[in-house]
Order: sequence, then structure tokens, then C-alpha cells
Amino acid sequence: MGWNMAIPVKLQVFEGPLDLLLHLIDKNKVDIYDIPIVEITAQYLEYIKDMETEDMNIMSEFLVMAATLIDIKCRMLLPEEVNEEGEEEDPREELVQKLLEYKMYKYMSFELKDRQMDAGRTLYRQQRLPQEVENYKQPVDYESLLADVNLNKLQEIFQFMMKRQEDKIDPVRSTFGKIEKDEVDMDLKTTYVIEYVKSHKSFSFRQLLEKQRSKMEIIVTFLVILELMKLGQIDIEQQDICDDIIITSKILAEAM
Amino acid sequence: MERQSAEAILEAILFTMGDSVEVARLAEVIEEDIEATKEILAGMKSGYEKEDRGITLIELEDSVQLCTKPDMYEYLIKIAKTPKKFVLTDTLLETLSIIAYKQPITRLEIEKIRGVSCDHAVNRLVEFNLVTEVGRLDAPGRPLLFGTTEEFLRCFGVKSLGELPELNSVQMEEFKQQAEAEVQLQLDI
Amino acid sequence: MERQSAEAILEAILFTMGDSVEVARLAEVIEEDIEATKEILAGMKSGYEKEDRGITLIELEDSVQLCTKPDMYEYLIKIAKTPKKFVLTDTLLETLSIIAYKQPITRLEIEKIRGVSCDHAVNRLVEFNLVTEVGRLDAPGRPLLFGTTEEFLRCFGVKSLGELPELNSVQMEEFKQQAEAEVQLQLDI
Repeated sequence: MGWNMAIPVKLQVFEGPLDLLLHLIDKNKVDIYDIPIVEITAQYLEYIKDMETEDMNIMSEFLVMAATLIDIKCRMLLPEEVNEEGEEEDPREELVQKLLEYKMYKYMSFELKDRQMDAGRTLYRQQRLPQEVENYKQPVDYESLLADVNLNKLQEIFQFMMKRQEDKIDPVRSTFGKIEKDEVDMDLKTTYVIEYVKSHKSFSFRQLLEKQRSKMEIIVTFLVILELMKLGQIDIEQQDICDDIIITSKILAEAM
Repeated sequence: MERQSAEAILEAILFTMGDSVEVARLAEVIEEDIEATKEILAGMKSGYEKEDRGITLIELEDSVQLCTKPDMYEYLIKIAKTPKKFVLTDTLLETLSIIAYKQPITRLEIEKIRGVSCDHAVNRLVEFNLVTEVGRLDAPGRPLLFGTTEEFLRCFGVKSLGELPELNSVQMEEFKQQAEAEVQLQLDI
Repeated sequence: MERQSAEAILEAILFTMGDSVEVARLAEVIEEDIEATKEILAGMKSGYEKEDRGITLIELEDSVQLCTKPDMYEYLIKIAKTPKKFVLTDTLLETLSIIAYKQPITRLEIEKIRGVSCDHAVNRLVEFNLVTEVGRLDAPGRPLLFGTTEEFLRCFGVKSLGELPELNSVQMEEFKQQAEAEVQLQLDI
């Protein structure tokens, strides 16, 4: 019998269980209205057993159909069911309807494909506005734009806003004076101090500070001195608290 | 201002815009009603049919657009950049044909017909602008409804959804004969 | 393949390309020499001159291009540029009043008064030609200064800014000073 032939393991990829079923029906040259359910179910199961997919989503879709087929197979072994109108019901009926509908759309998809090929021969054009049209600016209609706005209204709005601005003013903060931000470049200062250390064998901290203008500069200079001491590039001596600090350079330029 | 010929105005507009333009908007510009505008457009179309014209007019639902004649394709590909063609896989084509014939349709309904999930396919078709969301079904969960776009009509060379190839053809006849009644039932849905 | 009319081929190519195309390339496609191609193009051009045509052919050096006839522009504007509705919103009015009374003023200063960004509002007012750039502030970043235009004066029926309604209530002065101090403080940070 035709439908007993083995199914090649690496068959074409089917769009889904209905596609596979249609293929089997076609291949076995059987009537869609009289599907030999036992044979087709066997072939179907064989196919999905060999299906090389690890995608459970795809697999489950095929398994649902397998369950349906087995269900139909069982019901066909039982005495024929009778519906409310007293007619015999073929357990395959619902499946046949689905297969027919699917087959129809599958066929139409081929039809569409042909149409697409033909339609692809027609070319269109991008929108291209001439410069004059592109540059066109609609004139402003001031009468409708300003409608009921006049100078008094403009003044009212302005006063209202200034009032609102006043309400927002913080009475304490608004009396504060200006605070100027000191701009001290840390890197520049570091370079400056290192150069100074290189060119002076021994000097006092106060002597170095004479060149600094602001508090921030003094702080930065002090930090640089501390850093150089940590690196062992200078020695520091201070006889008593509040005495001048004597700095001895260990990285004199000549020595390098 | 001298009155320009309506044909000239319509040609200029369609040429410049490139894309399809609604007949209603064209009617407004030439200050005619829609019926009269359609007649003028039909007259233009028959003018374009002449042998020495390389362009023509296509209708897409309630819009019109200028395009090249299909038999110019051989010459055009020699010189013009042809638009990037997207390849529609069988899955996409199946999904598209279901949407085209059963629109508006939900994802679930498409899945029922194909027997497999269609999320990916529908998303791709939306990306290609062949399919678009057209609303929501008034049902629990308010699922999205999908339909085809104007781009779909252009891509498949149909003027309107009413002009889609009918669901009967020689091949269809074969299995229709097997079950005339059943298939008829499908068509009536 | 049937031989298409050269005119049709040229029209289709020029339509699709949009840009200008060298006559030499066109000649190649229709398999004619350049002279013959030029003659065909000249023939097409006189065809386009007819009253019922909206497009025409222009020659540029050794190239040709299809384009819309200039007397069609007003119709193109009707369809390509949907009319805008110009409205002075509260935001625009507030911004306009600040500029009117405090000009010349920078965006930053306007923002300090209104408490919110004003970029959009200032741009719209400039678009309406009620406000214009009047210079730059001599400060870091050299910010633009804005002031009102002649159009503004015309619209509000005043001859000069001096005719703007005065703001001299005692209370007004008081809180103006405070406000200015605050604004200045914030500007300096």
C-alpha cells in the first residue's frame, strides 16, 4: 500500500501539524474526507518522533495534534456516535474542516506570492518637494493669533508673573551676599610646587606660601607638600609648634 | 490667477508626493467633488495607457498613486535603484493570506487556522508594514485585531481588498468538487 | 521581449530616479546614440509643455530631470503643507510679556522668572515674528538677547516700546527689586 512507505527522516520543514497532515494525505493519495486514520496517525507519530527540534513550543503543537489523532482513532473503534438530530457523527469531521480551511489559505498564499512577483515590477517614487514648496512658510494671521490679547492684558500677565516670582523668593537667602568660587587648578599647583622643590635645596614653608594668593591656594599647596613627603621626595623639619617648617629637597634638579 | 488644467494639477501633485494621495484631498485642491475628480483621474489613466508613456496611475482603496508601468522593469533595473525586496517565507505568506481574507482577525483566530503560534509571523508582517493593528475585539482581554495595509495592496498589485484573488481557482475546484457544500460554508464565513 | 517606446522608457526611468540622469546613461539603456537620445528628450519636452501636463523636463549640463512645473507650486503647497493653526497659548503670552517688559533679555533670565524652560516658547514667538534676536549678552557663553519686533508694535497698536503700559505701582517696584536681586543671585551661580 502506498501509505506504508517509510517517511524520510529529514523531511521538509512543515509549517505546523496541519501542514504535515496535508502532506501525509497528499503523499498517500487518500481522500481528505475519508482519511485512513490508523495509517495516517502511525505515519504522523513516526514523523514527530524523528523530528529534530528542541523547541518545546513547536514540539507541543505537533503533540497536540498527535493526541487529537489518537483520540479520533479511539472514537472510530467505538460504536458510531449520534448527535442531537439523530445523525451519525464522523469523529474525523472537525479535523477535516480544519484541514480544508488550512489548505485553502495555504493555496491562497501561493497565489499571493505570484501576485507579489508581478507587482514587484512596478516602481514608485520618493516624495520630492520642490525647494519653493519646501521653503514655504504659512503667513501668520495676526488678527486671529492675537484675538483678544491687547497691551493691557500683556501688562496684567507680566505683573502677575512678577508677583508670583516675589512669592517664591526666600526672604533669608535673598539677602545673602555673593560668594565667589575659587578656581584653583590642582594639577597646575602640583607642578608648580614640584618645580619649586627641584630648584630649591632648602626652604621654609612660609617662604613658599608667600607666592600663594588665596586660602584655597594655600590649602592646595599644603596638600601637595604632604603628598611629596609621603613619596619621600622631601624632608620636613619643625622645631616647635608654630615655628616655620623647613623643607629639604631630595629631588634637586642637578641631581637628577 | 489663471485656472490650471485639473489634469496638470493632479499630475504635479502625484508626481511630487510620490506616495499615494487620497482622492478626497485631491478633490479639495482642484475644487471638484470626489466623483468628478475620479472621472478626471480615469481620463488621465487612459492617457497614460498610450504607448509612449512610461508611467501610470494606480488606485489603492480611496487613494491614487503614480507608478511605472510593469513592462518598464527590464529597463529600470539597468539604471534605477530598485527598492530592497523583502522575502516572505511560507510562514509569513500563510499568515498574511489568512489576515488578508479574514480581516479583522485576532492572533488567536490565526493560530486556530494554522494550528501553530503566529506571534513571530504577525510581528514580522507588521514590521514590513503589510499588516497593521486595526482595533481591538470587544471580548475578554480585548485582543488586538489585525488587517492589511495600503503597502500590502501595492506589494500584491491589488486595488482594494475586494480585488483579492478569489478563493476559487482550477486547483481549488478539484477539492471543492469533493465537498462543494463544505467549502461554500467556509467562503460564507 | 517586445521593444518599448523610447519615450516610455525614458519617462519611467526619470520618474523613478527623481534626480537628474546623464543623457549618456539614458542613451545606453535605450540603445541609441547621445544625439538621437537628445532628440527624443526634446520631443518629450514639447509633449510636457501641453496644458494638461503638470510635470516637465529640465536639462542640466549633460543631464535631464523630470520636475513639477513652477506654476503648480501653489497647489503643491495646499497638499504638502497642511495649514497650521497659530495660537498664542498662556505659555507664549507669559513669555511674550516678559520679553516685552524686560528686553533685551536672555533665555536664562526668562526661565528664571517663569521657573520653567522657555526654549519652545521663544522659538514659537520668533516664528510668529513677534520676537527676534537683538544681540548677545557680554557674558560667558555669549547668550542671545531677545526683544520684540516691529510686527509686535504693529499688532499691539503702539508706536514704540515707551508706549507700553507702565508698571509703576509702589508695590510693583518693591518686589521687582527683590526679584531682581534674587534673579541676579541665581544668574551668578
